Amino acid sequence: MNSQSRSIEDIIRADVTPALGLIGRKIFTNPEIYRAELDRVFTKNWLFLGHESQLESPGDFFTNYMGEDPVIVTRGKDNNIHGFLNSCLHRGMKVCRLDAGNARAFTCIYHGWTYDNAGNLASVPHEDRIYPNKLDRQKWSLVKIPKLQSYGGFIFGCWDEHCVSLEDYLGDLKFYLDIFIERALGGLQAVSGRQRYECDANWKIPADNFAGDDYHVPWTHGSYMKLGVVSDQYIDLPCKTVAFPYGHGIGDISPGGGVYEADLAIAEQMGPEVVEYIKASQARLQKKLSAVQAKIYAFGHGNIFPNLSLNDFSALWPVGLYWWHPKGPENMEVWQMILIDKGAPEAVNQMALAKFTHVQSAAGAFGQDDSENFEQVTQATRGVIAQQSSFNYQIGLGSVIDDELQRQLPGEVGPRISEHCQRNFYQYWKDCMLRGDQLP
Amino acid sequence: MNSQSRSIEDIIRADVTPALGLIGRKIFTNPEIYRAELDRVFTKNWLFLGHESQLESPGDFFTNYMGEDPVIVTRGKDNNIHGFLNSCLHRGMKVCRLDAGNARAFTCIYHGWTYDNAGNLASVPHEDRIYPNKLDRQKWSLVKIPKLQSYGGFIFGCWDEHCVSLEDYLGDLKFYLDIFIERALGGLQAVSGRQRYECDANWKIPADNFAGDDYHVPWTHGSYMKLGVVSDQYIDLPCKTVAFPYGHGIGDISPGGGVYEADLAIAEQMGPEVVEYIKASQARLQKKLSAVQAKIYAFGHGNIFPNLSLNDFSALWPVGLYWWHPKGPENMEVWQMILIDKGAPEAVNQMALAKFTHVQSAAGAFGQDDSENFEQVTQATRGVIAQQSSFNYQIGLGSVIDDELQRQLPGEVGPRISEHCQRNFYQYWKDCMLRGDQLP
Amino acid sequence: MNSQSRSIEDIIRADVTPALGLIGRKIFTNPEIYRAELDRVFTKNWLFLGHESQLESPGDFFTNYMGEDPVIVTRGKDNNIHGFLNSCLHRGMKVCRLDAGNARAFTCIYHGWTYDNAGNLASVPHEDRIYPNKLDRQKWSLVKIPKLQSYGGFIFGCWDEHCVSLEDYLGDLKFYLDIFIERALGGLQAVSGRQRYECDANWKIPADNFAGDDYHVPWTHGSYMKLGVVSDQYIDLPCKTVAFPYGHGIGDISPGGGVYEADLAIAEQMGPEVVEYIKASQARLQKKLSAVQAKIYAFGHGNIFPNLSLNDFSALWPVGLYWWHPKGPENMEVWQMILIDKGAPEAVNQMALAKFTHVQSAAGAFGQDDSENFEQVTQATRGVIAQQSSFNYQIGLGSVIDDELQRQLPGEVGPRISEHCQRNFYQYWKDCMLRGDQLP
Amino acid sequence: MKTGVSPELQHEIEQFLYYESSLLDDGKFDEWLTLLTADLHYFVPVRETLENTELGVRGTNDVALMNDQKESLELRVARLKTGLAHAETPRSRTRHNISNVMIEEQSGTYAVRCNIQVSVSRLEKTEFNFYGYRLDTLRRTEQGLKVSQRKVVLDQTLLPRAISIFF
Amino acid sequence: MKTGVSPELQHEIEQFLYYESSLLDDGKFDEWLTLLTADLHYFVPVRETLENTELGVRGTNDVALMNDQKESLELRVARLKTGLAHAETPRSRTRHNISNVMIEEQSGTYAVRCNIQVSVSRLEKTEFNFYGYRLDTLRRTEQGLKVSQRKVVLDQTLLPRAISIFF
Amino acid sequence: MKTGVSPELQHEIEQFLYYESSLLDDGKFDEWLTLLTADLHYFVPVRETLENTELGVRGTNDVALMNDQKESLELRVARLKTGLAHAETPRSRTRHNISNVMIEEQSGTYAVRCNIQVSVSRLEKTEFNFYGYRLDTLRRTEQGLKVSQRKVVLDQTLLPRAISIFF
Ligand code: FES
Ligand code: FES
Ligand code: FES
Ligand SMILES: [Fe+3]
Ligand SMILES: [Fe+3]
Ligand SMILES: [Fe+3]
Repeated sequence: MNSQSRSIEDIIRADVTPALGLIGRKIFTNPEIYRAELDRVFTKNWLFLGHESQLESPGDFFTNYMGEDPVIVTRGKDNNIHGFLNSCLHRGMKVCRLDAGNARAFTCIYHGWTYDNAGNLASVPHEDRIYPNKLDRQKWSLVKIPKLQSYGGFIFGCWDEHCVSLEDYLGDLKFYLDIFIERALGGLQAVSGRQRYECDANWKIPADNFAGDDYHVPWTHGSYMKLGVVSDQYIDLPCKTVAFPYGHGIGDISPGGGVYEADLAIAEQMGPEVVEYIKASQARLQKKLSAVQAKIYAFGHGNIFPNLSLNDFSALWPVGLYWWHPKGPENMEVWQMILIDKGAPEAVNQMALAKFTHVQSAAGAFGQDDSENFEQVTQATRGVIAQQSSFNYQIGLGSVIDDELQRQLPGEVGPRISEHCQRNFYQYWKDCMLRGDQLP
Repeated sequence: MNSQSRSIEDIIRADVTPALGLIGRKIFTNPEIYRAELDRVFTKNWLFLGHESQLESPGDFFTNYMGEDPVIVTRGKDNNIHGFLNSCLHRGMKVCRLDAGNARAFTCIYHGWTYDNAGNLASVPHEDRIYPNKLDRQKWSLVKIPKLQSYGGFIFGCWDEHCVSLEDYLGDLKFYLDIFIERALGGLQAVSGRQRYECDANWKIPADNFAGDDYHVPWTHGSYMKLGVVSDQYIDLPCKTVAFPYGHGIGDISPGGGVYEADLAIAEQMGPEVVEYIKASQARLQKKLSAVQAKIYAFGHGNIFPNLSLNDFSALWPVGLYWWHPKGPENMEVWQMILIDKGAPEAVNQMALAKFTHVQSAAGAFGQDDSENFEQVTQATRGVIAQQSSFNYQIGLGSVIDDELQRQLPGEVGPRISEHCQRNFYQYWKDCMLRGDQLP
Repeated sequence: MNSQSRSIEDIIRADVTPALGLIGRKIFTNPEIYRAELDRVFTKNWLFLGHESQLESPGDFFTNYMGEDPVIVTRGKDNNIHGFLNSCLHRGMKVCRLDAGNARAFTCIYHGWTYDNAGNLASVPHEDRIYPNKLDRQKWSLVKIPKLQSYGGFIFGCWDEHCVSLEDYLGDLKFYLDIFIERALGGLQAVSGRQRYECDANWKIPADNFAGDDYHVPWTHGSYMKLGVVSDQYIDLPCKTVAFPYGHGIGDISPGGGVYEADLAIAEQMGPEVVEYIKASQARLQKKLSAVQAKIYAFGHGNIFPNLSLNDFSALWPVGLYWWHPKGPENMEVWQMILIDKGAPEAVNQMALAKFTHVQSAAGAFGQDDSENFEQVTQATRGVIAQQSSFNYQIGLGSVIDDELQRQLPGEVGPRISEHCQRNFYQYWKDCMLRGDQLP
Repeated sequence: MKTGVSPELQHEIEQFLYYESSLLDDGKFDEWLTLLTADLHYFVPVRETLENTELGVRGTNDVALMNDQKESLELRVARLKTGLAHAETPRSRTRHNISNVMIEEQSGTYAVRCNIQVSVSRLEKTEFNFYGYRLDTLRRTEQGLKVSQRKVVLDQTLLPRAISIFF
Repeated sequence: MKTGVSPELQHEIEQFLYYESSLLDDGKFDEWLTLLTADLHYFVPVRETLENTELGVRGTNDVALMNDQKESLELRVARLKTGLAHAETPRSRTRHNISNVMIEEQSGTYAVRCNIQVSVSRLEKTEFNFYGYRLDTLRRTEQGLKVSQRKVVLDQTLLPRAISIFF
Repeated sequence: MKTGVSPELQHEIEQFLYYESSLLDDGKFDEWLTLLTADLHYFVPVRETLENTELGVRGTNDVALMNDQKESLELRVARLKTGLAHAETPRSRTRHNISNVMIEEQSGTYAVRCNIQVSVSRLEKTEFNFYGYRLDTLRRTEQGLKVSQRKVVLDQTLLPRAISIFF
């Protein structure tokens, strides 16, 4: 008898069986699996860093995390976007301790090494007299994020130089992302400030929830349904969930329309300027994208693997972005930001901000109640007996999707209530964990 | 040279040698041993859950822990007692977040799966349209505690379907348990409310203390001896400690009598009703049990393996019950409840409640000072050098017990001051840890 | 693919390459390496415990830590100094819960075992009647620190009976230690009280800093340079750093003099008594030690491997002593005490106390800013990507030291700005970690 | 240093603040709402570590934690009363500790600054604290004092939990 | 909102509460006992998460943390003074922070509600807090104000440690 | 029990203490210095667990955390303003909660005892608290009340972090 008989690979192989709709619980609490995830998932896939509108002028920067690695993202004096590890190459000090700002250079407070805002080591105090063997400054510049690409203003980075391109990584998901990217008449603009709060949950629980869990809304968010803030027809709306390669998934997609019409109804109560705006948004979608996309009109919600969740309920809401930053197997930090349409009337953007604080924010109804789930799921999953049973993701296994609809919509379409996006999420997660360095 | 050369089994085999009275210290702090304990000890032995009097009416329930697994215990609408894991079989959410209450069903707040109060999956929202392959509701009912039995109103559960019966597990200990179970004229009644507090100690330290450590009382509880609350003859009283198969142990047993006489003396000061009560209790013991048991009259204190400790000092005290809930190798939660005799005069029960808060409670003198020991023992046991020496449990090794007494008293009888109950505790613990799945 | 493919020895062998000036980052956060350090570093080397002047009278004692093991150091009734593990040999309780005091004996509060102030088990309650097989009291005395020696009043202990003598361990470092030990006209006296604060950093970060990092002063402590508290010529002063066997290192050494002259200038402003004192100190050094030592006059700062740092800036400052007590891979407690010259004028000692609180103390400028570095270095070093790069300790690699100077000064002399002391620290650390039980 | 107000007014306003917070701690949210004016603005900004601003307090046009009018606070209370606001069902146990109350009278209204420490414990175990200060504007109405503006500046950039309570 | 008492009385009672708690923090337990009436009832209920009762405060006939009369508090103090009450030898360092004091006069006695935060640090390291509120009844006697009833409602269902202090 | 001072004086002094601590929390250190007399003594002793002294508070001739005169506090403030005091650049977010204020008038000066809880949050995450009490001497000057002596007794023997703030 051996006390540690199974490798984490054996556990994952045996317990994570998306095809059966069964996901073993150990992957949510095992510390060794967590440490492996930080490597095999978080350094091998594209991670969202922020939005280009956060970096308007040369020198603008913000800090963030990739897995548990702190990074800085800047607009350099060359006007290009740069990203690098926030750790001095000399002896490891964080070179920037701010959340955001503007800087020509980052001077390490430990010994004064100075890096320009593209991460290059610019000066080393007393360099000439202390390195008889010479210091190769290029070699000791801040560790660059080797792959850094944007899609529609969304900046992503990947530590794996051999990864697929961001465009390929997003793949068919772009069809849906384009909806809110292109709908914005004046382009999307990050609202200043990011929210952060602790949540004692494994990061995959919220990621899988956003990836396609429309099923939870009437129960978890029952309070707002009872009050009429969420339609009591919600679950019966003809919406779809869609899964994509590389683990992405989305929900709340309305190929049959309806979101635009709802916006218009509200707009009419808000006055002609808003009506105009909504109509112009629709017109723009029709012009820039396809009729199908224009009809869908809003993205709904989704998760870009691994840990960026998004929602875009309509043109009267902000685009909500959520990082589930891993901080241990049973802990995460939720970081949130929002985007609004620079071209929207002031009244629309004020409404969007207000809706955000009531629904999506750390103090919003959805934020609160989802957190309660994420934490208590993690709590009830830690025990020896709990870990002998599997989570059940069998909803929609065996369901058949209308061919016509599948033809129209890129990605693997599923019913309103389905767990196929979650199965897709865990299948790709499993691939990452077992293929290791051949990925993605 | 290998940094992790010894398996936990090797450590346990070499370091845990109850026959020599030596118990190595690693078993109190090693995280891997702790994780193995949760499996090999806590899922293979009978664990105390609560008292039947907490569940008077159909629908009554309370929650508790078995190891680190949260459970619910209910009186179902069938009037039977049920126990199950407090984790939704869908995606793991805690289905009940209360300490106690009355419920016809438990509805999971994540997606609304509803379980009846026997743990059966009763309804799944939209079940028909979301499981083309059908959901076997029976299979996805809450995980039942497969063995659930009561002895004298004390509800125990065991996760191992092949375990011995509760009666066999308790064995000769029942002879002593019967004393307070049968002495209660009106039957035992749980007093509402459970106390809980954190204690940074390994759970085995208090368990072994209660199993038979009469030796610590004059020192640890010296303040009450100095004040005359505890007799200064305590350690010289002709009491015994008794050990049992499956790791149980008890102390403070007075086969020569004396506890009854002391109760009577107090009762005389309290008035005729109390004298009557004490005499009736004695008479009842004589009628229902044996003369030996009647003479013993009160249980003293003890530990039912693994982590239920009890005390019953006399008919004027409540029965005190303590769970040492493991929360990591160096942390536990102490949960406490008490039972009183439904048939006792009000004055007796008021006295029992008062005694509890002064002695046994989280704010009681014994509770405070024992906690200080449990924590500081754990603190001083963590270091590399500390772990090179063993705890010494040699008291009474080689002592001889009067044959006559041993004939009268079930179990393995030892002197007042002895560590044989602790040796017995660790021997069975070792058996559990090394035999693994063949147990108990 | 295996999730734990490299042993910690492989990691250390490959990643810790002081000869190249490269130290991999895993050794600062890996929990397994940390646990091995507690054994291979902290139980195999001499650790500083305190100063003899803390133990003036028989019975005086203080408590401290050696690695994570709590210890007591006493002056016994035999007037000798004793040291032992602060854990009862019976069942592990801490026998002393005070920071310092005077005691004839230590009585364990759990069961009353009593040890005299030399650590010998003096009495066991009821010993005769409870150990039929007899208890060998000698064997169950508190675990003695087997090697306990003093140098110049500094008490060190080592758990390894086969270690080199303290004199040999300190070796050439004594040449420099003697400077402040002998300079004190009335001998060194510990000031009552120790400061303690938490710092979320690996213990090696501050140890390597004190071992010879003069380079950080102008940047980290730039505020005091800007205000003129630290000379703006600091980095250009003709000072040296010196490394020693067994990992020790020091900095700020002025073989060309200057510190004495600076003291004298300040003394002249303080009055004749202080001038007298400074001159007498210098005279004493010339008489008791060598001309070179008298010229150096003050120790500067340094680290005695593993975790005792010291500073002695001049005769107008206190001798500052810092323990970096390990409390996990990413956590430590900083403990500080100071020594003053019993023979100094009151004005000098008041000045020394004041300087301490402004510079070195937990509330001192250096204490604050160094802590910020130590914590943020640790923070930025935890991630997967961070751990793929190494800390750079290449300063002074290839530098040549004046032969004449090297002849005058014991130890391996390096330039003012150099990382050779740190390389020396990690080389010896590596030796300890890889040689294991053959050490030192 | 500003002179502040009379001891009598200080006493009255402190009592008002204590009463108000006791309603929150006792879960009497409907009664609490009656202490807020119809034109209330209730604002909880995001706090960050920023350069050029030592305090790092974001504004009303930035991402906010809460930015409510009376109606929207009523909606939040209505939500709690549905029995389906799971983050607060069962209710968290809160304690609003108010200290360092400083008052300035401004043409019939009172500008009140106080420190707050709100400790929250929830379910079996979770226990956490929000630290910060509040800037309130109180107005005397026919029904007595009411809050017409509240700005809650939390000190933490990383909140210990999602916010399911009022400050 | 209840009107409360005069600023003078508020001041007097607050000072009494501060003085009383300073005796506890300073370890002057005998002097503390003199501030309690002979018929004192001192009650610290258990708190749980229960349905049908949002506050989950148990009663005097339920399991209680403390449920003392004057005599039994005297016994607790006597115990501390034996030098053998190991959980408090050496003494814990406590700090009783009293806030949000609200007073109602009731036919010669004062019903006082206040928030408490009692921080405790002990030996080398342990540091924890008790949060909650107190309901006191004060009575004016010939020796001045005294406490005749105290109910301490802690917010935590899981206490951070065994209770070896007074509230 | 000592009688304390009048409600008016209590009010004045409390307001002074609140104002003073708001300057610290707002980072207005120069203004804060104007509230200290030229002959100020500012002392933060070390606290330990010692026998024969239940409180374990060390004296001014022992190792002290801070032991400052006005000039040396000015140096500390000057340091903060260099922009190079890295432990406070960016600034920590502090909150000084003052409670249990007790005052005694002594021949023209005021001896003030209060409890303090100073919560500090810093950068992304670190959050910690200092607990203890303060003994201040206040003196009335031409520019109003000023602090002439302050002793800060922290309860913790192990501080949660190096001290980069004022109490
Ligand atoms: S660590 Fe950045 S300059 Fe040395
Ligand atoms: S987790 Fe319980 S219904 Fe989904
Ligand atoms: S543990 Fe020290 S006497 Fe028993
Ligand atoms: Fe949700
Ligand atoms: Fe005990
Ligand atoms: Fe430094």
